[in-house]
Amino acid sequence: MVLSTQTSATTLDGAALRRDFPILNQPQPEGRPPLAFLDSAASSQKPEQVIQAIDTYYRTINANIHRGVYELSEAATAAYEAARQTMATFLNARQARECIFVRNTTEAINLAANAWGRSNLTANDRIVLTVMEHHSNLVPWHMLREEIGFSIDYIPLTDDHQLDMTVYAQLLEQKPKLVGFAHVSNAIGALNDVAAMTRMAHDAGAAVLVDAAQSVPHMPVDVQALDVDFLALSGHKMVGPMGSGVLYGKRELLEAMPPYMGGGSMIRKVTLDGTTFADIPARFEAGTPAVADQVGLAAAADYLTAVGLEAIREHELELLDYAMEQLPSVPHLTMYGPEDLSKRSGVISFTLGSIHPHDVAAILDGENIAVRAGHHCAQPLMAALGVVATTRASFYMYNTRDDVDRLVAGLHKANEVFGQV
Amino acid sequence: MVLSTQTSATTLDGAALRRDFPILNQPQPEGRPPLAFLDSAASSQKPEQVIQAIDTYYRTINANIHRGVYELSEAATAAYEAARQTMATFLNARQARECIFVRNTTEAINLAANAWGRSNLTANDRIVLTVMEHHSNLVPWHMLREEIGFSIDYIPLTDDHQLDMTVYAQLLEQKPKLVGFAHVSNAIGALNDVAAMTRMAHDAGAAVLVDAAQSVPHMPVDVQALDVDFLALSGHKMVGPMGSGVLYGKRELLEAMPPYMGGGSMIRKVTLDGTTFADIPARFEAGTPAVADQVGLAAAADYLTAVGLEAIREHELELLDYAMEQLPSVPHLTMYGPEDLSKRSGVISFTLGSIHPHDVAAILDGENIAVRAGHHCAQPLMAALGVVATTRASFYMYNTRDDVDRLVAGLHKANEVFGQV
Amino acid sequence: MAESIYRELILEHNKNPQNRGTLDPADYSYQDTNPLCGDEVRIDVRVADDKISEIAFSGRGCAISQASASILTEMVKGQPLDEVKALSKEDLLDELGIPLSPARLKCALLSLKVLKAGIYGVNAAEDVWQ
Amino acid sequence: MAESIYRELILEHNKNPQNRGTLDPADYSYQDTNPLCGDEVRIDVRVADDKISEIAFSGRGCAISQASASILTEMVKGQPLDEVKALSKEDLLDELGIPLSPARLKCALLSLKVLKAGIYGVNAAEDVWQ
Ligand SMILES: Cc1ncc(COP(=O)(O)O)c(C=O)c1O
Ligand SMILES: Cc1ncc(COP(=O)(O)O)c(C=O)c1O
Repeated sequence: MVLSTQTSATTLDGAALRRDFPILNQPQPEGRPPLAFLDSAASSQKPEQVIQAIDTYYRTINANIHRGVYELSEAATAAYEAARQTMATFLNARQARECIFVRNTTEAINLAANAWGRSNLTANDRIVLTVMEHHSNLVPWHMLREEIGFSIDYIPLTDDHQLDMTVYAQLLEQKPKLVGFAHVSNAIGALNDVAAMTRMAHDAGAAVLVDAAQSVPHMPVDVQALDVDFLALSGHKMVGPMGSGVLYGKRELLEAMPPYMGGGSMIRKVTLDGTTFADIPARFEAGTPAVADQVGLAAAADYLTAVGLEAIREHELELLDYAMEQLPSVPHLTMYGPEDLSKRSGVISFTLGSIHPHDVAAILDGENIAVRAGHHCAQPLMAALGVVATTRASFYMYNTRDDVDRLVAGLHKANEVFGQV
Repeated sequence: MVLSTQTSATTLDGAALRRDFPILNQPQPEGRPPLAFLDSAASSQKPEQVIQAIDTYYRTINANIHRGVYELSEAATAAYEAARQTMATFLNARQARECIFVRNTTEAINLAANAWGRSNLTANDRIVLTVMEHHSNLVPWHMLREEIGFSIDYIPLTDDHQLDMTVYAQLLEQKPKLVGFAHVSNAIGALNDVAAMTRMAHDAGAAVLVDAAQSVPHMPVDVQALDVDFLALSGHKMVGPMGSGVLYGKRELLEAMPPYMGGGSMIRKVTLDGTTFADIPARFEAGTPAVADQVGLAAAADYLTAVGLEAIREHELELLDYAMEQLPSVPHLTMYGPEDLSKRSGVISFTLGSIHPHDVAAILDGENIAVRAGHHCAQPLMAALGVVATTRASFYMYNTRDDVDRLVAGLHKANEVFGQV
Repeated sequence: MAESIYRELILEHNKNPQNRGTLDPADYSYQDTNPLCGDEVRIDVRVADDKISEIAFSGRGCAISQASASILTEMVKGQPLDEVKALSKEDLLDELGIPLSPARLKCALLSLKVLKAGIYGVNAAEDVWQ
Repeated sequence: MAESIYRELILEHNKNPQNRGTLDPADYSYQDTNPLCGDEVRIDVRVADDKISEIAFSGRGCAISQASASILTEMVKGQPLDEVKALSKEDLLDELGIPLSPARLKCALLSLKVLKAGIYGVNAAEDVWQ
């Protein structure tokens, strides 16, 4: 097991950061240990700074944005557009208007699939996805295919649970219009080489959509360096509010796309006979947006920047490395995902002999260790791995070696309860 | 000017309620009067109770919902589903699953238009809308018409700025598949008789979609009594969070509808070949929802119930009556909307001689009076009224006669600044 | 808390399930999934003299869902169909005898939902799960 | 604050706009709208000897947008096209001489955006409004 990143100089103190997150410091009932939260891949916890940003917004600047002439409305509009600029800077987008505010990754991909897909795909076209996608990067395309009739090819896994680049190269020979894939798999933590895959796609004339739900919270992501055409993220996984998120898109592509939802703010002119549409980003933000949530998202991005995304990545790799040392002591444990830790994020998916993953998670909950069990919204990946479900532990900046130790002890206990020796 | 509702027994003290709303009690710069917030039709302010509900959610129960086996996730799921039950009770829906959580009214209508419309409308069909709709109940239908090709008829206005029921009856003879209209017009405050219009529509075999963005915050709304098929609302206009809202639909209709967005939670099974979908309400809630916002929405509904929607309605009518007494003293003022106050909500739209509505609003802002100016996302209505824009003052429970007095004084001042005598 | 749901009875039925298998032909067969966690249960029933003469379950899922299916089939084998209709979720939960959170309740009740849906139709089974 | 934007100059130009009307034919004509508030401005230009020989504006909107259009047409009438290209938003705002919030800035700058878009194309006008 080789750790490619240098970890000795980790600058991040998980136990200290933990104090920023009120929910992790809640008093527990008598006799219950503190919460070991190992489910950040599902949704992260929120620091004081983000909770305060929402609170302050409602207490001091709330109003509907745009078109308001009075002070509060101007302040709310300014806060919303400043949040957009913060996200553009965070992702290194060329312009703020390349960041469309959405509820979550799922909405981002639905928007891209519908607005870009409907105007670019016909029945004779192909697109490429992968078997490790989250349902949110599968179902929108399945639904669109029902309507339009294009074909979908899937990049399969290698034996090491990475994407098979040989097959990818072959699929590109069929000239797909789009390649869509996760930067990091939520279910097994595989980390894909976005820059290389994007270069290959562009050489073949395909546009690239990256599901960055699991990468943006955990490592530096630069949309210009990666040169992706679309990138989707969820605020709630990056210490931001639920209900916040971004679809990044290259300006030329966004400008050529028809709208997705219709309503206020996204129009230029409405008559009874029809509608003409506003410029980006407004064209894709119909109705009153979740201003407080997007302002909270900007606070989350600022928080991550202050902690340092390089440091977060190192910290998680260090925990991953430690876990990989400790976990093999647990009998009957099978782990999924690439062996090479430099090809992984801080996500560990496993099964424990014949104990069902839910039962493992329930026993861990008895020890106040929060993990997730199930198909992780990646049923095709589960099928490819030959399992119905796994138990998954995922790390974030606020986790510590102690959390890993407790996970290991909890798994021993599960074996014990189920009489699995 | 006749006030049909008895107002002597108003049980609501606007000045007292105002204390629940932190933003209305912010200290102002030296010499600036307190905020007279007369723009609740755009977005309402939030009481302490709602701000606290969001805060408490993030500090004590935040986690991703569904499929989580551990305590926090169960608590978050329970809070989310309890919020759904609260909204169902608030609207008197038969079942919680008839309430789909959405970001706002705009998303609710887009969902209904796409999911119901795509599976129920063909090129030969007709639907009926009205000239007083907000763009969010026009543009989604315009966009769908582009694709499918059905026809749209519009109910026009009478001279008293109400919907023309004679024309409506004629349009129903053409057997439209759907009738969609606002319960209350955001731009002129006209209050439509939903029960009667729905009965007529049903007799003609049409389904009914009501845009209740401007009614639910201000008066009791009972979906069973009104017998509407779909009803859309926004949390942010009913003292709830931005990013929250509900599409109510009758169960049989929702169950027959295909999904709108694809992703996690809304599936039954996903394979590489395709997707089968979950039951309602999950089918329409793809991805991680805005749990904190919907929990905040339930807190808002509880707040409104505690204050009393009858009392809120009476209070607003009382203010409207008072304003109608005072405003005629302002030279050059032209008001829009029904004369009969029982056919109105607490919204007053007006023009002031040749002063542009934005300039009126800017001068009022100088007096710290917040009103809105523009087309109010109702350009076809503005065209029908023969104006480009109006200035609009709108009331909520926290407004007082003092706000009305300041509005009147501000309008006199506007005349003065522009030398309009 | 979570631990106490793994009492002997559950672990025993999970390890040595009763009536595991399928019946072909069967008078009633029904299968359903808990969409939240993927548990699957199928139940096949043969009827004689208005009684459940034979019953078998198959499927996969957590210990709670599978043990519950095993226990349920034991409860109803040989019983008149009428009594099966009257069987409430409390009856099954009493038999299981463990404290369950809302999410795990759905695991525990999946087998009852499947049995009722198979014999009386989906609508009859609805109250089991709402 | 809001009040002070209605200084004499603005009110005067709003009441008695300079160069109001249209030119037909014109060498350059362009119209645009402020989608946020609906202000409309159209500007027609005739050129002789690389100078703006005649200019007219039309449209409707708030006092700021209309007075700004009136003031701008006065500023550029008779000027070489080159200098118009170099005209910055600060130049126009200095002339208006009023404090403006971001929303009202767009009202004030609409005329400059329209003038530049008309003469040099939409891209050249973009920086005026971003
Ligand atoms: C009558 C009406 N319908 C729809 C909307 C749109 O609401 P939202 O912007 O919250 O989607 C509004 C609010 O602006 C409204 O007043
Ligand atoms: C890789 C990946 N894509 C997409 C999603 C969907 O995110 P959301 O539910 O926030 O839309 C998730 C999170 O569950 C994810 O991990």
